[in-house]
Order: sequence, then C-alpha cells, then structure tokens
Amino acid sequence: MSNQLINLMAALLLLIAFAMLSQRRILRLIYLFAAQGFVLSMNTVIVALATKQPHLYASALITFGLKVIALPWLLHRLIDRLNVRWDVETLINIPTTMLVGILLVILSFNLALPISQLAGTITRGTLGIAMASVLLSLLMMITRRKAVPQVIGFLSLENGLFFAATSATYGMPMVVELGIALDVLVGTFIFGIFFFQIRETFDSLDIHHLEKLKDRG
Amino acid sequence: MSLGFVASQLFQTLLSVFLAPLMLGWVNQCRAWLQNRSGPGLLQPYSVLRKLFLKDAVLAHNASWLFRLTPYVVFGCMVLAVSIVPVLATDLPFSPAADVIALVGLFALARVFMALAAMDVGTAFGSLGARREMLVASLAEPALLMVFFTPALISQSTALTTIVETLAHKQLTLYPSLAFAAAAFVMLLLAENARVPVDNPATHLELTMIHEAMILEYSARHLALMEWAQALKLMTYTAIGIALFVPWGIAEAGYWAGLPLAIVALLAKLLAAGAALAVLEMVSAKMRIFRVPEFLGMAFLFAVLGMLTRILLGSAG
Amino acid sequence: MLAVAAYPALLGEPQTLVLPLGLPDLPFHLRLDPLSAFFLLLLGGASAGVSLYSTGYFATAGVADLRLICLQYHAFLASMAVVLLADDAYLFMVAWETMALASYFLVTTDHGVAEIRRAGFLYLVVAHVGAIAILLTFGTLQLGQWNYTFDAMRGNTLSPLWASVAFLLALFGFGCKAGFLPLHVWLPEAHPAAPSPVSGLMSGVMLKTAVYGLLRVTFDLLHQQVWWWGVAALALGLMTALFGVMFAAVQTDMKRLLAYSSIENLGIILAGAGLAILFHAYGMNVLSALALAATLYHCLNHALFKSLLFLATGSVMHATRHRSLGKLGGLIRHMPWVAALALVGTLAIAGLPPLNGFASEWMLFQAFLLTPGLPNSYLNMLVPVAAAALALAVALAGYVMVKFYGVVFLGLPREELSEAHDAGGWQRIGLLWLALWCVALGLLPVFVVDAMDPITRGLVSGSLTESMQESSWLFLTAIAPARASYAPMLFLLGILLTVLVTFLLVRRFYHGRVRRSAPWDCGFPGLNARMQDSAEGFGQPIKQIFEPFFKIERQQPSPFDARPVYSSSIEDRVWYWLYLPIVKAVERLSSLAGVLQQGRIHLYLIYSFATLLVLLLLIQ
Amino acid sequence: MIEILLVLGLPLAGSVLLAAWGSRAWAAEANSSISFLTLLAALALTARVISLGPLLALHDLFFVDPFNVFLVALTAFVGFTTSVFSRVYMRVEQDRGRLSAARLRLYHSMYQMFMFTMLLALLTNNVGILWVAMEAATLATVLLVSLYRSAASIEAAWKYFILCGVGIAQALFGTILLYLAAEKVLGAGGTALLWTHLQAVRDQLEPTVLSIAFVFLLVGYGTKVGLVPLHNWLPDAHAEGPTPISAVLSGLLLNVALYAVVRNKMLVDGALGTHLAGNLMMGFGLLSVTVAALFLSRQQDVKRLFAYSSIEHMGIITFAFGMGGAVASFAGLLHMTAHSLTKSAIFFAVGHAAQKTGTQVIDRIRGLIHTSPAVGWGLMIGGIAILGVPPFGVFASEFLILTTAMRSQPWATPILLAGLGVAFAAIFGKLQAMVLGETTAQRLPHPPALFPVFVHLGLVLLLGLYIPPYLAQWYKAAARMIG
Repeated sequence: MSNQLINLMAALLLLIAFAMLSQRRILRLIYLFAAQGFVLSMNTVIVALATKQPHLYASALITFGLKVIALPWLLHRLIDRLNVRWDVETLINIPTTMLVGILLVILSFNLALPISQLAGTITRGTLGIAMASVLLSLLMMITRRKAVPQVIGFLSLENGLFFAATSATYGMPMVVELGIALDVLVGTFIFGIFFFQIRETFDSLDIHHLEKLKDRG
Repeated sequence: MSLGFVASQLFQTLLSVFLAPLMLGWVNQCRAWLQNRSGPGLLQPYSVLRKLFLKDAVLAHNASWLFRLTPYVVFGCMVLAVSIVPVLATDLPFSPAADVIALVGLFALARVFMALAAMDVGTAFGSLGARREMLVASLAEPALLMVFFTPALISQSTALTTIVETLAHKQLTLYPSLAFAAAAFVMLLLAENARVPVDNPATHLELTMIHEAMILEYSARHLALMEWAQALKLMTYTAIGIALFVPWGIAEAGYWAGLPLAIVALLAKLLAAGAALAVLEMVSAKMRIFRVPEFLGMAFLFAVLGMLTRILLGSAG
Repeated sequence: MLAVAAYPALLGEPQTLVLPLGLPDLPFHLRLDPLSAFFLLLLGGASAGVSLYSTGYFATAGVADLRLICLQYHAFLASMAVVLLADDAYLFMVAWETMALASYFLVTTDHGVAEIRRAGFLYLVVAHVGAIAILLTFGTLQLGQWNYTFDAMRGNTLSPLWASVAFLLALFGFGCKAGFLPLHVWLPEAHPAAPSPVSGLMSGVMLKTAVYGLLRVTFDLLHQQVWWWGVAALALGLMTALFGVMFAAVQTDMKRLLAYSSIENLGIILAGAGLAILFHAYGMNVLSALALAATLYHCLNHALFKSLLFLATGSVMHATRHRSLGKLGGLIRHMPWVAALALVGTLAIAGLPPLNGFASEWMLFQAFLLTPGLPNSYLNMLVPVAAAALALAVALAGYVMVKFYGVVFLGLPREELSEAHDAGGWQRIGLLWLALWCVALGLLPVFVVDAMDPITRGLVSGSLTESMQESSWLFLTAIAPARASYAPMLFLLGILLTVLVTFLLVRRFYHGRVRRSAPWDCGFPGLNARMQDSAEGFGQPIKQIFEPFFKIERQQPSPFDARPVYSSSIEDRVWYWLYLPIVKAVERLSSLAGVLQQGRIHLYLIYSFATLLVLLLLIQ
Repeated sequence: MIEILLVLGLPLAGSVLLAAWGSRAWAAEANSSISFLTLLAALALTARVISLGPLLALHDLFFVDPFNVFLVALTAFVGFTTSVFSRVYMRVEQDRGRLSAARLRLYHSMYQMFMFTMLLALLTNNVGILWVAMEAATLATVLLVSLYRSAASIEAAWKYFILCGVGIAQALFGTILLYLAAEKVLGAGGTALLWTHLQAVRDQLEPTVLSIAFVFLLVGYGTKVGLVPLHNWLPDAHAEGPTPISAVLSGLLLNVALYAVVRNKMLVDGALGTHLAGNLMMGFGLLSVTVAALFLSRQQDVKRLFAYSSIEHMGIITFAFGMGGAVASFAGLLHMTAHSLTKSAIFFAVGHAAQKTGTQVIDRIRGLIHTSPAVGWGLMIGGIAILGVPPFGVFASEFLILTTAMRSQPWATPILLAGLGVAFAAIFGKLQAMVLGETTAQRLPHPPALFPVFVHLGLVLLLGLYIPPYLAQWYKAAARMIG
C-alpha cells in the first residue's frame, strides 16, 4: 500500500519536474516549486508511517516548513520587491528541452536499475525517479536565462536529492538533515542578497549581464 | 738514440731546407719550357732569397709583434715538418713526434699565423687573402683526412714511418684504392700550396690572389722567410705524397748504405713531381673562388672512393 | 671572491668516498669517483681562473649589487660541484636546477635590457624542460620505491626498450643544457647576455656538467649500451658541430661567435661520446677507452680555452664598451696582455699543435680511424666518412678563430678606441692561469690520459696506459706506438729551436735595419680602417657556400635610391622549423582551450552536466 | 577531545564575536589573535595525535588520523598567516575607499566562519557533515568574493555560487548513494555515515552503487577542487575577490575538497577492488594539467594566472592520488602541503604588488624588484617554487610523482612533460616581466606584511631539502592509509 503511494508520489514529482521545465511564467514556477515541496513532505510522512521511523516525521515537518512555506514565500516576496514578474526566457526552445528531458529520464532509469534491484527498501523503484528529477532540475538551470528561475532550478535540484534521501534510504541521519536544511536556508538568503546586488549593479536580473568575465587571451 | 740518428736527422733536414728552393726553380723552369719561354734558370729562387735578405725591411706603421714574429714561426713549422716526414729515411728521431694528422695540424698552425699576420696591418688585401686561404684550407682538410684513411687502413697506422715500411719494404703489392687516394692527394696538394687552378703564385692581380695577398705587406728578410717556407711546404707535401704512394727507395732506419740510393731516388722523384706539377698547372685554368668547393669536393669524393674500395676489396684493395 | 681561488686546491685529489648525510627517506648521497673527480678538477681549474679574473672584473665593472652577484656566483659554483658529487637522483636534480637557477639570475644581472630578459627566459625554459626529461630518465632507471640512489640504479638491469627510453630521455634532457642541435637556441642568446666571467663559467664548465650527466647515465647507470645509441649520438654530435661552426663563422657579435663555437665543441664532445658508446656496445673496450678519453680530454680543454676567451672578451668589452665585431680592431696595440693571452686561447680552440685543443682532437681522429674495424658493414663504411664532417668542423673552427682574433685584436680600429686600456692585475692573473693550463695540457697529454685511466677502466673497462707505457711520457699514442704517435713537447722544441736558429742566423748575418712606412695601397691612396674586412665580410664565403643552412634576410635598395642601405641578417632555421611551429601550436591549442571559458554560466553548467553524464555512461 | 573543541570552537566564537564588532579598529588584530589561538590548539591536537595515535571523540562524531591532522595543522597555519597578511592588506584597501566598515565586519566574521567550516570538514567523522561543512564553506566565502560589490566581483561570486552549489548538490547525491550502500551493511541510522565504520566494512559495500556514487562525488567535490572542465568558477572567484580570500581559497579550500574526494576514493577502492576511481582521477588530473597549462599563457590578470596555476597543481595532486601506491600518495600529500604554502605566499606577494601598482593587469606591473625588492623577490622566489624548481618542496613532490609515473603510468608522462613545460614557459615569462626590468610600482602607505610570505617560502624550502622525520612518518602513515 505505502509502496504504491510512494511510487505515486514519485510519479508526481517527475511530473512536476517536467512541468517546471516547460513553465514560462515565473510565478507559476514558484507555485510548482511549492507543490514539489508539498509532495516531498507527504512522501516523507508516508515513508515514516510505513517504516515507523520517528525522525522522519521531524524531517517531514522541516521540509514542509521550509519548502512549502518559507522558501516560496521568500521567493514571492523577492520577486515582488524586485518587481520581476516577467516571463521566463529560455535558451533552448521548450519542445527541445522536453525531448532532452525524456532522454535524461531514460538514462537515469537505466542507471538506477541495478541499484534498485539491490536496494532493500520498500521504495526501491524511486531512486531512478529521484535521479531523473535531479538531472531535470540541472537541465532547467542550464536552459534558463534569468537569475530567479535558475535559483528555483537549484532549489528543485535539492528537492530531488531530498527525495532520493527519503525514499531510497529512509532519510539521512538527523544531524545531517538539519545541516542540509540549514544550508539550504542560508543559501536562499544569500541568493536573495545576490538578487539585490545584481539588480543594484546591472538594473536587471538577466544573467546575460554576468558574462563579462571570460578568457581574454 | 745514437749520434748517428741525430746526424741523419740533421742531414735530412738541412738537405730538404736547401733543396726546397731548387724544386721551386725546377717547377718554374718546366713551366717556362712548356710556355716556350727560356725561363729564369734553376737557381733563380736562391738569388731572389739572397736579394731579399739583403734589403732593408719595410714595416707598416701599425704592424705589431705578431706581424714580425710570424715569418719565423711559419718557417720553423715548415722546417719541423720536413724533419718529420721521411724524405730520405724512416724512423728518424723526430718522426714519432707526429703522424700525418699531426702534420696537418702543423701546417694549420703555420697557416693560422700567416692569416693572422695578414690581418694585422689592416688592409683590405690582407684580410681578403686570409679569409680565402682559411676557406680553401678548411674545405681541403676533410678530404685530406679521407686521403690518409686509405694508407692508414692498409698499414694500420697513421705514422708515416710505419706506412712507408709497410708499403715499400714488404712485398710489392698494387693497391687500387691508393690510386684514388693519390689522385685526390694531388688535387689537394694544388689547393694547399696555392697552385693553379686554385691560386696562381705568379699573379698579383688583386681579385684573384690568395696566398700572395696574405704576404703582400712583407718585405726583405721577412718575405724571404715566407717565400722559403712556401717552397718548403711544397717540398714537404711532395715528400708526403712520395711516402704515401711511391715510397720505394726511402732508406730504412740506420741503414746508411741505403742513403745514397735514397738521395738519388728522391731527386728523381722530385724532378718527376715538379715536371708533373708544371704540366698540371699548364693544362688547367685558374678557377673562380666559389668553384673551389666543387674542386675540393671532387677530391673528397676520390678519397672516399679509395677508402671504400679498400674496405670492399679487403686486403686486396 | 678570493675564497673561490682556494676551491680547486680543496677538491684536487681524486678519491672515492661515500658521504650519506643522515636525512630520513631521502638522504643525500654524495660520492666522489674518478669520473666526478675529473669533472671536479675541470670545474676547479676553470673556475679558479674565472674567479681570479672576476675579482678584478666585478670590482671595476660597476655592478649594482655586488653582494647579490657574489651570492649567486658562489651558489652557481657550489651547485655545479654538488651536481658532480651527487649520488642519488634527488640530490642531483636539486643541484642541477639550482645551477640553472643561479646561472639564470647571473645571466639576467643586467635585467633592465629587454633582450637580456628574453634570453634569460628562453634559457630557463629550455633548462627546465630538459630537467623534467632528466627527471624522467631517473624515473625510468629507478629500482622501485624510495630507491633513487645511483647505486641502486647501477644494479638495475633494464630491458633494451626501457634502457633506450632512458638513454633518449637523457640525451634530450642533457642535450637541452649542452645545446645539442635543435635544443641549442638558448645558448647564443644567454651567453652574450651574461657578464663575461659568467659566460665563461657557463660555457666552460656548466655545459660540461651536461656531458658529465650523459656519461654518467650512459656508461655508469646503464652499463649496457645498444649500438644505435652510439650512432645517434655520433650523428647528432657531428651535425651540432657543423651547425655551430657555420653559425659561428657568420656572427658579428664576439660573444655570440664564442657561444656558437661552444655549440660546435659540445657537438665534437658528443660525437666522441657516441663513438665510445659504439665501440663499447661492440665490446671493443680499448677503442672505447680511446674515444672516451678523447671526449673527456676535450671537455677539459674546452673548459679552459673557452673560459679564457670569454674572459678576454670581457676585458675587451670593458675597455671599449663594444661587443660588436664591426666596431673593434687593432686592440693588440692597446691591450698587449689580453691580446697575447687570447692568442693562446685562439690557437688552442682552433685545434693547433702543440696546444691542448689539438691533442684531444688528435685522439678523436685516431678513434675515428679505427672505426673500419666495427663488425657492421654499414657502420664501418659510414662512420669513417663521418670523420670528414669532424675534420670539416675542426678546420672551420680555425677559420672562425682567425676571424675572431683578426677582427678584434688585429688590423685598424674600426671605431675610435683610443681610450681602450689593458686589463688590470687580477684579470691578468686569471687569464694567465687559464692560458698556462692550455699550454701545459697541450704539452703533457700523456699525464692527462694517465690520470683518466681509472675513469676509462671504470666505465668501459678499457685502458690506454698499457700502450702508453711502452713509449715514454713524451709521446701520446693511440693504442700502439707503431700505430700513431704525437709528441707535442718535441713539436714545441722543434719549432722553438728552428725559430731561434733562424732568428740568430738572420741577426748574425744580415743587418737589422727596419723602416716604417704606410702600408702598400696598390696605388690607390687613402686606405682607411673601413676598407678592412668587416666581420660580415669575413664570414661571407661561408655564408655563400653553406647558404641552404642559413635563413638570410637581405635588404637591398633600388638602383635609384639616393641613400642606399644594405643590410642582411642571418637567422637560425631551427627557429622557423621547430620552435615557432611549437609556439604556434601551443597558441592555437590554447586559443582552442580558451573557447572553454566563454563567461556564460549556462555553458559551464553544461560542462558539469556533460561530464556527469559521460562518466555515468562510462562506468556502466 | 578538548583540543578538537577548541580548534572548532575558537573560529566559531570568533565569527560570532567579529560579526558583532568586526568593524572596530582592533578587529584585524582580533582576527589574527583568534587565528593564532586556533593554530595553537591545532598544534596541540597534532602533538596529541602524534603521541597517542588516531583519535575518536564525541560519540565518534570527530575523528583525527594522520591524514587529516596534518591538513588541520596546515589549515590553521595558513589561516593564521593569511590573517596577518590581511591585516595590512585590508587596511590599505580601506584607506583607498574600496571597503566600508560594514563590509569589513562581514569580512572578518566570514573569515572566521570559513576557517570553522574548513576545520569542521576536516575533523568530522561523518561523511554527511563533511558535505554540510563543504557547502557551508561555499556559503561563507561567496559573500567574500563579492565583497567589493563591483560588477565583476558580483559576477564572479554568482558563478562561484551557482557552479559550486550545483557541484555540491551532486556530491550530496553521491553521499546519499553511499549511505544507501552503507545502510545495508551497517543498518540505518547515524553510524552508517561515519567514515571509520564505513572504512571498516568497505569491502562489503555494494560495488555498483559505489561506482555511481563515486562519479557523483568526484564531479561534485571535483567542482570545488577545480578539476577541468568543472573549474570555471575558480579563476573568476580568485581574481575578483580580495587577495587574502584568493590565498585561502587556493591554499585551503581546494585542499579540503580534494581531501573529501580522497576519503571517498578510499571507500570506493575498497568496495570495487579495481582501479576505477584511480583511473578517473588520473584522467581528470591530466586533463586539468594540460588545459590549465594552455590557459596560463593567455592570462592577462595576475591573480587569474595563479588561479590557473592552482588548477594545474590540483591536477597534479589528483593524478598522484589517482595513481595510488605509497610513494605517489606520499607525494600527493607533500604536494598539497607545499602547494598551499607556496600559493598562499604568492598571493600575498601578488596582493602587495597589485596594491603598489594599482592594477592586477600583468602588462602594467613591471620591475617590482626596484621599488620594493622584498615584494619582488618574494614573488620571484614564490613563482620559482610553484613552478617546481628545486630546492623547493613542490619540486620534491613533483620529482616523486614523475618518477613514479614513469614506472607505473608511462603513457602519462609525455602529457605531464608537455603540460609542465608549457606551464613553466607561460608563468615564468610573465613573472619575469613583472619582477625584473623597469618599474611602475609606487610606495604603499603601510609597510607590506611580508613576514608570512617568507615564512611560507622558508617552510617550502625546508620541505624541499629536509623533511623532518616525524613529518615524514606522518605522511607515510597517511599515504599507507590512502593506499
């Protein structure tokens, strides 16, 4: 039962990852990110229920607080204050991106196949999906031209990792999880600081301006 | 080392030193005959030397000690050379002092001194002569070495004494390889002694002279020594050629009875060589300086062929 | 400065001794065996003269920071000594590079000049690349973990393939320092750039450390040779020698001329070493000993006369402030001491008897004459012909040295040089010391060969003394006295005697009246110093005959030019064939690499992504 | 135990303290003093480990063995000397109006925070915490890179942040996979990420999982090491940040990242029983050496130049560890030490040189030796040392690496030869032009802090000529562990 639920969550996660990849609107991207966080925390709760590991509840709580409430709120505020509600511009057009994405999914499933067979956990099929969503987030970072979507891509990458941690291994030790959470939080703050710095300096959040430092030989 | 050896050494040296101008006179005489002239006579070189010794020396203002020292050094080198070469007899006290390679070195020493002296005064001719002489010599030396290779291969030695003993005092064998080497040697002799076709000893035309350009600043006794040394050089080269290729008649060490025969043989060979030289000079024309490398290259080729023949044919070569 | 003078005395006696300094893991091994003792002697002998000279030179040359120079100078000397003494790879490399570094700083003493900086740069780069190659040689030779001592390497038997790799690496590595053919480019730049005593040391001694290294690796550490190594070394050596001497003939800067002449001499030395390898590979040990002795002898000789000549140029430059041959001339009248001593060096380097240069070349020729005995039909026909190349090189060296001495010291000054003065006392002593050794080594070759006996016994297990003992100490012989002999002492005596006799006779019988007048002008009055041969003019025949070897840039005016300017410059083709293509290739590669760094973060992410994917696919 | 707490507590406390008062006049001295105390604590820890052997503390949370204790000592030492250097350097920057008081506070606080994360990464026994500390180190330095708030520095910091963030995320994935494998053997919970436990059971770990994990870890931590082609953040960050930060980035952060890679390699080697990890590392090492060498000749900015040189050296070290074996690992460790000391010394000298000439452009820095011989010689000697010329320590390790490579990986030596040759020509040509010749430099208002430069170079010289026995033992023990 829980097994199927987890697989369902995994499928959802992958779906959201693709949705993010195809999304053009920045606000929707934030919502999707929040939804991803929500799926993630639900997944953690399910795993916790299934395996009766108490620290996973705490982990789910942290996830929920951080990734469904705190970060989307922060991002929302940021784009409000920076007044950047424009459409997301991509470097490669979206159909191509999707195509590459599908290839990545195939690759990661194949890579995960031997591992999944070995994994002793009930959730072994999910590792491939986790890896796929990590790679998809990376792809998103590569294809986005503006700073904010890139950061969202980065954060969703972390989500993928977190999913891998919970579903494939029942969560990392608590100390580590706390540390990771702290890092993500601080990281987001620093991203925020950067947005202001970049805007202050370049009057725009287009990463296009950040291509001056190159080889000048 | 007995007194006899020293005496024979002294005898050979003195004989060669005093015979050298005669040889030059003979060559000039032959040339004159070949040109249908009557010629100045055999003893002309002696009277030239005498005349020069009697004159006042004229030196350029800026001539240094090197300039004045050079004639003596050059003359000394030639005398030493002629003492080492077995002109009359092998195994003289001086003969182990140098093999053919060291002899080449000795000639080089004289030449370098001459070239330096030529540059000392600082005229255009001096340096012109010096550089041409050095050029010709540099190109001749590799070929000369190749020439020496062949007899050295035959006799397993570069010492002239040993070569002569091997070739002359053992059973008579004809070596085809030596023919090549001899041809090459003659060409080199012409080049090294400033003869036609490489140089013309009789000319003082600015653009063609080599040797004469070098000694242009010399006069009186210095010039005399230079001229004498030049005659000695020709003599020594001829003697080397004789020792390498036609050594029959040279006396063995300490064999006094052979000496008169050796003198006769030497005179005959020198006469023949001088006449041949004159003929050679008559039939060839002086060549441009930049043709000289080709000429010497040809000599080199002959010498290498000689050596290869020797290696190919083994003991029969 | 004076401390260095005591140097040779300290290191004089050849003895064998092992000094493991107690360091853990990488202890420094020092060992003094005959080979290193010989080279130490060479170092001591040459550096004593140079040091004496520099005592005077640096004091008057107006060098900015004397302390610094002294430090570098002594570091240079000490590191050369350690190179010779080192008995493990690490210490050897440390000393080797310290030597390069110290000499680099000495070369760039006058670093305000851009050309000197460029020369120093080129020098150090080549030296470093060479050092890495040497290091790899030792890497090939080492036995295994932590065992970098030469002792261990001696005991190590390599397969012929690996041994050849080691030899080729060593040839390349040491060739960088010694200036063998395509690696010589730094030499004519660095030597003129350095202060003269340093040029003398570099040319005279430092280049020999490369020879030492090559001999050490080839004969001592690799103890078994393959015949084609010898052929390779011989061919390379002869090409280097010819190349060096041809370029020396067309130089117009006296120190560059000497630098190219060093290339030539190192080529001769390499050819000798090649011959020794060849003989030894075929088990002809005595002949190998002859070639090796000739090689070592020539090393010693070159150290002496080349330092002597560099020091002489130092005095000339100091006195006239010129180094271009086109501006000098007639210095024999202003600087009699330097001129006389330089004459000794000139005659010695030109390979003239009875001085030392001839003795070693004579031995080498003898060794060549024995090559028809090689048991390989191609070799016994080709190698003797190669001797002709050596003869050509030696003969052209005479040409070059006549040019050098004639243009600098003889003739008329080409510029106003009246303020030129002779060298000071210390400088004279330094020059004299070197000149005396040139003469002594030339006159007493048998003692030198005797002294080298332990080396040849040790390295090629052949000995020359047996044949020497048959004849007296006067006669240098090759293998057997009947074969060939050479007695420089008799030479000198003979020449002196006849000169003396002639002189006395001339004096006795003829008057000594001498009249001074202007030189004969062929009826064309107004001879002046500009009509003498210039350095270019003197080299012109060589330029013409060997034109294909040079890259000549000529500038000729049009016939209507009112102020015609002629110029021609000679460049090294190797630059255009080897170095510039390498530089271009590196530039092209680096601009290709530059594409990696576009400044676009997306691209960087793609790299990371692609790397990840490739690796993931790779491990599957 | 107490030493570990001190080593970690001091910089953490210092960070908090300086966050509050970091703009005061005495802040720089306080920064140095804290670093000095940290150094003392680290030395005490070292002494203890030397005398008592490896140490586990706080429920196995911290672990000190020969491998990391030497890096701890090195980190604390370079941290201290850099703080000494930065005292003068930052004062000059402040005088010139490039920094406000608030930024200075940030600088001092983050400096200590950075030290804390570095030491934590080294001392922790938990592979997860190691990851956390590495991430925290990125976070601490990213704001320092953009300290000047110039367009270029913000750009550099942004790239640094994104690239290292992504990299470190990949490393996290690798760590998760490692945990996945470990959990099967060690059971779920905290112990499964403890390195000591993992090491004990490393041959029972699942090879397939570990090989994939290693790829992620290598690419992840490799980004921070600066391996080509993951290196692109490195030159930007080094060039645009303040020089003391360039010094610690090059001298410490890269080392610690490599430390992480090597720790994981030890596990992977044990599990796989093949040379896969080593081969990958050798490949990256060679690629880094070659590409960095090619880049070197194109650089016009002095700090970028030495940043690429760091990439090159990291390539060499990675290659050495990849080769494996007692000698190569020994050499890798030695090279790490020598490179840290030398490179930070160079950055100190470069910092002063740039301040004196008012530019980082190589073509405009000329003749340093005239205006200030000490800076000029410092830079010259440092440059020579980093180029692997004896008798400096960098040479000692390159000697061992190359000779070993000639034996075990002969195919790699031509690449190394070419790479080192090109690098030498490129760096030395520029170095010579900067140090020698006519000058463009001016006097500084404060006397330059050259004491650290020469202390570092002195130590590197010592390493080249004489490795003290206990240090050698220590390296050897570590090399044996690494295998």
